[in-house]
Amino acid sequence: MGAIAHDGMPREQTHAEVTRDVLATLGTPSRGYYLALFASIGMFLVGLVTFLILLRDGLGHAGYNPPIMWSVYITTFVFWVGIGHAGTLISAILFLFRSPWRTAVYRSTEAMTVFAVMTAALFPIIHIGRQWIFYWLLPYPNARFLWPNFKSPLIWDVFAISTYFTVSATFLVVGLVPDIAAVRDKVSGWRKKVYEICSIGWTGADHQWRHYTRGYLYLAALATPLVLSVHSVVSWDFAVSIVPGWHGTIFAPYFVAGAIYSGIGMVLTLIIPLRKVLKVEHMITDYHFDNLAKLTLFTGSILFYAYAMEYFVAWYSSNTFEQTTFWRRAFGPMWWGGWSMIICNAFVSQLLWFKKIRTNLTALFIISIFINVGMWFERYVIINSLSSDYLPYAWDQMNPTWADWGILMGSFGWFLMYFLLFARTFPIVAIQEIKEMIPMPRRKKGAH
Amino acid sequence: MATSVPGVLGSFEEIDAATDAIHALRARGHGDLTVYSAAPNHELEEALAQPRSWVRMFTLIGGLTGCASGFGMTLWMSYDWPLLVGGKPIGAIPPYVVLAFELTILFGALFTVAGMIILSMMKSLKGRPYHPRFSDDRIGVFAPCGPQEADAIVRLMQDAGSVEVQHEAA
Amino acid sequence: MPDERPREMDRRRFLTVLGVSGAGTAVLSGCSTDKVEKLIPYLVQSEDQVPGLPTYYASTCTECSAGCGLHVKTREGRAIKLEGNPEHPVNAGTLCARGQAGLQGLYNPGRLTSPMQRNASGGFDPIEWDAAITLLAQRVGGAGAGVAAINGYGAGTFSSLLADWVGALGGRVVRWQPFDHEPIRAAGRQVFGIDALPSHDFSRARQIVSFGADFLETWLSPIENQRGFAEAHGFRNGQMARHVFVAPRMSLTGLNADQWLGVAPGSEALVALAMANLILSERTSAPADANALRSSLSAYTPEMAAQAAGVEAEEIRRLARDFASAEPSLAVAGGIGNQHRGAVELAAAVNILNYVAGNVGVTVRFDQPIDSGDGYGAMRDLVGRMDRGEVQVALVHESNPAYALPQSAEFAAAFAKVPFKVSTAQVLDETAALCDLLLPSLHALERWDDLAARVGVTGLMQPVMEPVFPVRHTGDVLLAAAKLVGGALAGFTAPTFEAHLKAAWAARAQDNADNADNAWHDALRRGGLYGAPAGPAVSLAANAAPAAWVAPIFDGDGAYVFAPYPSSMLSDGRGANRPWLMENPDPVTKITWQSWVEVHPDTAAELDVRNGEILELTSPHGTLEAPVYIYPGIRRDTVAIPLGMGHTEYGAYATGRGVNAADLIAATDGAGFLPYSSTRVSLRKVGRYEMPATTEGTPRQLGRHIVEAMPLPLAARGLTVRQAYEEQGGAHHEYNTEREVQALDGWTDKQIEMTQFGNYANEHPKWGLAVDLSRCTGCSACITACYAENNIPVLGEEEIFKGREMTWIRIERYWEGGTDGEALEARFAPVMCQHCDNAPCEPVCPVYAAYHTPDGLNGQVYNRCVGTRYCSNNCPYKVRYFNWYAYNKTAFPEPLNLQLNPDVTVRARGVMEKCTFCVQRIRSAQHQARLEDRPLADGDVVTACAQACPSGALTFGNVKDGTSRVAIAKQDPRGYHMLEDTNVRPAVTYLAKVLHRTEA
Amino acid sequence: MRKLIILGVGSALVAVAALVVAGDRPGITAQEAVVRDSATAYVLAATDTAQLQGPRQPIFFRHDIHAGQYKISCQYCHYSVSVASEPGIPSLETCMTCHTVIGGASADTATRNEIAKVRTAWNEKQPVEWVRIHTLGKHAHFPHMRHIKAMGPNACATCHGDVARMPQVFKVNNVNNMGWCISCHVERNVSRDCTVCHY
Repeated sequence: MGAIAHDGMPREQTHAEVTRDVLATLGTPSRGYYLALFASIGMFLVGLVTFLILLRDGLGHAGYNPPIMWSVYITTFVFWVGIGHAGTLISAILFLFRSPWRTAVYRSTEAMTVFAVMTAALFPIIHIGRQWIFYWLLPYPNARFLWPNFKSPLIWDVFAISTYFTVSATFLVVGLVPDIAAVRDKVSGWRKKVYEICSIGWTGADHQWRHYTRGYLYLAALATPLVLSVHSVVSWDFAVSIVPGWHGTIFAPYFVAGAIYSGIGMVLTLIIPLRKVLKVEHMITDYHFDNLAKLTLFTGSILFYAYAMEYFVAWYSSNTFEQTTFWRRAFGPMWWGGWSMIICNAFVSQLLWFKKIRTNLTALFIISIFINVGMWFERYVIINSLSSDYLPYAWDQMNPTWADWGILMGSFGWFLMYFLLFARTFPIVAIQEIKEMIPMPRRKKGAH
Repeated sequence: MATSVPGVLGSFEEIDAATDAIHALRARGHGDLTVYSAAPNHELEEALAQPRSWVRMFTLIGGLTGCASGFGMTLWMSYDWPLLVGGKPIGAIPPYVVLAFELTILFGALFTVAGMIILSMMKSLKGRPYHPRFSDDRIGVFAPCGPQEADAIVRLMQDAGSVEVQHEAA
Repeated sequence: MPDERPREMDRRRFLTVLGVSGAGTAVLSGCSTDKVEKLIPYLVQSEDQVPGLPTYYASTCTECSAGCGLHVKTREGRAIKLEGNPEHPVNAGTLCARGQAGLQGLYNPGRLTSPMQRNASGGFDPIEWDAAITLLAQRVGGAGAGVAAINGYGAGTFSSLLADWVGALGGRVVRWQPFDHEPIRAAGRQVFGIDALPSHDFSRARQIVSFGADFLETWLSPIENQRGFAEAHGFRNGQMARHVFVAPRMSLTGLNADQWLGVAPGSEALVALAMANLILSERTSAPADANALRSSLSAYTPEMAAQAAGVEAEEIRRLARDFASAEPSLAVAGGIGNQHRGAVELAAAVNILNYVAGNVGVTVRFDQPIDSGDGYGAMRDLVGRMDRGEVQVALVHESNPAYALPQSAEFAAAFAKVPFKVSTAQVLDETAALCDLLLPSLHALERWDDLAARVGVTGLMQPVMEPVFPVRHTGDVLLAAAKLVGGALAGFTAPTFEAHLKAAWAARAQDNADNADNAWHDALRRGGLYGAPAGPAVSLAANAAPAAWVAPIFDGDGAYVFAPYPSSMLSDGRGANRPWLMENPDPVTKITWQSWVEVHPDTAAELDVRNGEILELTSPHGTLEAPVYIYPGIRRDTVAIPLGMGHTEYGAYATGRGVNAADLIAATDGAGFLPYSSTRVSLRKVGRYEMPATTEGTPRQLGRHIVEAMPLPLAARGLTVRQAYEEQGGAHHEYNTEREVQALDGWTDKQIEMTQFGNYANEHPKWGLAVDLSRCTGCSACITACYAENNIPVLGEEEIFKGREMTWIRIERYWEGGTDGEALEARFAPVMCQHCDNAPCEPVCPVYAAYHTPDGLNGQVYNRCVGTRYCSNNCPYKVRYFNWYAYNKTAFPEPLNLQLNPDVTVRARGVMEKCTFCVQRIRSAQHQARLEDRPLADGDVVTACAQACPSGALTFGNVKDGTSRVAIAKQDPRGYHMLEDTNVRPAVTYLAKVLHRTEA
Repeated sequence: MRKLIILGVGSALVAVAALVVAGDRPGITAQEAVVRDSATAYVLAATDTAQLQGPRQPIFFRHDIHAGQYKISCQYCHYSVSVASEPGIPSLETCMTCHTVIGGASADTATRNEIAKVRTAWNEKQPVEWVRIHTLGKHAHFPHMRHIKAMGPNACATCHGDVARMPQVFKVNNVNNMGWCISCHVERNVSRDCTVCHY
């Protein structure tokens, strides 16, 4: 189906059709779906086993070569936190901006946010030396009369991430309730029971809508500064330190832009196949991808600028430590990482100036993969600044091992697993918001 | 459909039909209507002309609580066992702003949701009839009334253009 | 969490009150206290052991022939640390890495636990001691004159007992150590007619020229040399001695020289003679009898020497003049590193040089000759006799010829012809493995013994603890056997060696006309007898004139001269089973756990090899492979491999690691000594890479001013480092203006003021450390001290390869110059936690595991640490070390765990650790002061590293106390903070190295 | 709806509780336990130890008799407590200084048997393996002498309870609880700097 008017609404769709089409996505899945699901569960198990081995022997298995005390785990942590941001941007910020095209995609991106943050939240636990006492990072009353150190960026992280998870999860659930009710009224048997519970007695009565719409608005209003803060805090994990290559004042905006950029990359990677599998091509259309691509282009260009600035500042500071770090970033032993980050992020995104590419899904999909890879490398390269800081005598190179890749793989498995299960269980397209945009039929034609 | 609240439930396919019915009913002095719809709709809101939701108060209070507890917790805990790190003051405000901010958002959001739920629960729908199609493509208007005026309201609904009217006897 | 206290058997043996904390292996998390633990009291409380307090016993180090004095620190009946004996004239309270690692000989997991007899199948069966001794007695009794013994132990009561014992049977003992320095003795005979090893007083020398003598590593008496060298060469009152190193390869000693003359192998003697010639011809004040040498020396002109050595004649002239003008000066020669066939000539030439310069009797002294063995010649005779089947019973004591002699000496073959071979080795080494009967002896710390390292200095040893294993003192074995043999040995009536020793000392006391008992106890307390006998007047012998010089021959036709040199850690190989020494990086190459072949960059370019590429070295006598280490401190025509590796036996830590460089060399007898570096080798690259595990990242400072150095004249003018830098045309670069700096300081003070709460409000000391880089030689004794004091685990090659070393203090070694004609210089700096006031590691720790203590320490609370490792990321000095695995479970196999210091927590897996300024020492000093109701005095607290440092480069103390040595040291204009611009305000102050260049 | 709220709040509470418990060590045991024990019959056989608090020891050594009845000062046996970090467990020799003579002849057979055990151990040179009662996490260093110096020679009871009234010693205070140390240090306003105990 095509014929898209530019407020993005498939005209010929009636409320009934919307309900039907969306509910169709919850029908018996295809073989492709199961394949994907089992694949992701397999990947997750790989990660699980790796983690258990780490738990038994210690972190030594991973590719830590001091002075590199953080490597792939923190890289992946930041990567996943970043992924989350696009979701909140689309669901909350664009909601405040009343941009119509978000409605069709925001549910899936919001879900992606929640699962991405769930994935990220695992890493602080995985990567610490004594995983079994991770809870010492929380301020809870204990027999030692000890409290955590709130001056530590890592504690900021704990709060930022947990807040971000709670809020975006709430946001997702709240958005879901009316749709669940819609499903509830269509299905039968035990599934009805389940949805009945999940719909917490939603009927769509006028006063419910009254509080709902206001509440939803405020949630969006709160989520907007939150999403900006979270990746700023994550960036301060690095920027607060004195490590050359980390100690940058542009880190906060630079990271936020990067986060959204990578997030949209992931959105594209997920939605493009998903809309085929779930047969909602007529709801998520070129129009949406065009807009997503524009957003990508925008954030990608911000990154381009940030990269340029980093190098410029390093040169301009005439600070030998900074200069060495960035020289090595481009021409050192890890040059390939440095360049793949610049090419994948700064340059590839510039292709999106062309509408042809923006609306060509195959091209978009490939670009989105580039973005994912590039953004992962960006964090990897930034963390690799550790390899060459103040005392040359202590320098060493990072070289990841099976333990690193195992956990990385596991994190993807864990994420995809949840996403796939979600897509199958709950409406992946927001029924009520689409209906809100489709004018209901009138008796007196033309009147109103 | 056995129910304890007697009244008339009309279901509409067209939005203007529903609004006409609501106007008519309110003209007849039926304040306590329940209107079901699959999506929020401004015309319905206007027709019902109900006051602004109080959710915003919850949000405000939550935010303030969060901010206060954020600063309170960090400062108190720092001085409870003073430990010097990096030559910084024991209770350093700048880093604590981050935590205060995060807690502001957290509490704000949680209070908001709580607000939505509590406010929605304050008006009970117990015993009012409901039809699954209201979550699909129909608008439902339920006017509670005694048996004597039921017929009048049924007629009113039909005139307004209801596709289906049913009288819920006690 | 499991705690690895020693097994039941151990605790029974030590009957320690603290059986539980006995192993001192305090482990993280209180969980370990839930299970039932036993308290095992002493049967009889020994009066000098108080649980929880250390007891010190004086003893003597037997790790090399220098015989340094020890204070053995024991806790609950276990020796836990070796420290220098301050009263001892040789080491004066300091101790080198090898000496400290003696403890790991005591607790070595490879130690033999009972006598062993070879069985039919060629293996060993344990037997009872009585049976073993009976067996020995039978074979010895039968052998008579056919008995021979190899004794690697120094002069002393035991050695004479053994000599008498074997002698009484008609056999003879060869007292031999691989590094016996025979050439120096021979030269002494030749030039002065004195057959002895002179002692050297480096401290007085104003000009030191070393002709290849590695006097900071293994040459004669290393610690004594180093102490003297630091005195002379360390910058004080605007002065310092100059040190020139003349040899094909720069050893650690060479890296501490102000100038290196990379002369051609074998030509060193010419340089020495040319210098002597110049001095004699230009100088009047030479000793009268020296003029006799004029004629014979006149042939050796600087030009011909320069021509042969491949250096500038002018260099030699300047060298000679400096040498003459400096009074006194000191020239030393020898050293295994370039002990070629011309070694005696070289030593003789140096003797002459010293004589004409008037140093003999001043810096070169024969009044306290250093003990040395019978030499390689005697050893060769013995091998010959064995080969001819003249030996029926061979007794090997504390010697490992099967490893130390080159393959070409065919020791093993000859030894095999001896019908009955007995070894008293504590560990099954290469020689013991060839023997028929093993009678493992007690470790020096477990036995009564003495060691006369030099005339007038006799060290005493006493058992500082119950033997770790039920083995016996070889002295006791000999006496017991004597009783069984009777006959010729009937004279040996002493019941035990202890009795024998006491009798001998009583006799000695009589000579001193002194009360024997007092003398004995006094000696026991002071660790021996330290006399200063007057030496003979030294004058030239009749035939002192140098023989007409002939270039020494080098075997083989390879393109490169092969220079095997003694590893400063493993010495002659006896250190190879001490994990502390294997993991302590070589001071020059920073390589651990491996052998390597040193190749000049140009040579490497010719061969097209990179670091870690395997080279095959082939000499007429053998072939071996080792990874390349490209080293600008060696001549193009020379390659070098350290000795001491490549054991085939000798315990798990040593076996199968690296290669034995001795396998390449000729066993030919160079007039009574083994010419180590008299072989040529050809190189071939194998095309394999095996990067050795090194602790070094990038060896260049990249202009970061990490290890500062300033020329002597500027230092003498009292300039600060930055002033000196600008004086030499360095760019004047201010990161902060004066006002900014003031503002910064004011701000910091304000910040600190805002922390005056709780514990911080009260008055506290502030601990600090000063490191004098002009004294530090990079010898790495501090590293071993830190290992021993702080229970630092040894990780092994694989972990080190990943850069995961745990040494809390490391010696950073940076190269300066060495490229395009520039002279190569090394900069050493010990880097430990700097205990910064604005420590970057502290605020980033989420749980306050890293925080600042009221007394200015950068505290690290292991049991609070969750292991986020951010602190390490944020540490500009990278001095924080992480427990990637449960090293506490793997690094201290029985009985090594008995060495652990009970005052220091053993860190479990997943926590960060780092230098604590030996906080345990600070606390116990504070406890003691509190008990005695007195304030802490300067010197009450000394960190392990500062205590061990033979150069006295480290000074620790309370900075707030203006009179403390550290506070004064910090006033020195040379003082600077590493990475000062980061404004972390370290508590460690470095005093810049001072360069005594000629042009300056 | 309510279901959800209850679920959420409930699980949150459980989580917090779990953390707190995990963070804490078992609390301090009741003081009056001492009193009850001191009230028990004077004559006790080794067989009676089962009813007494605290682990059963290889020899039924009566602190209540030695320290209580005969008023032998703690430091007579725990000889190093005032000079070293370790209190010192008496060597058998210390026991035998008295028990070579005192055989408990006047006392009941139960007591005589116990003294006999001491003598046998001495004759066979077999040290007695006492069951340890107070143990500190090995990452914490407790200098006994500092505390004796500060609080006087008879301060033992502060942590160990009134041992002089215990026929069989038992743990009165969980000395392995950091809170126990800290509260006292705060009370007496002495340093609670971490590296005072942890290094």
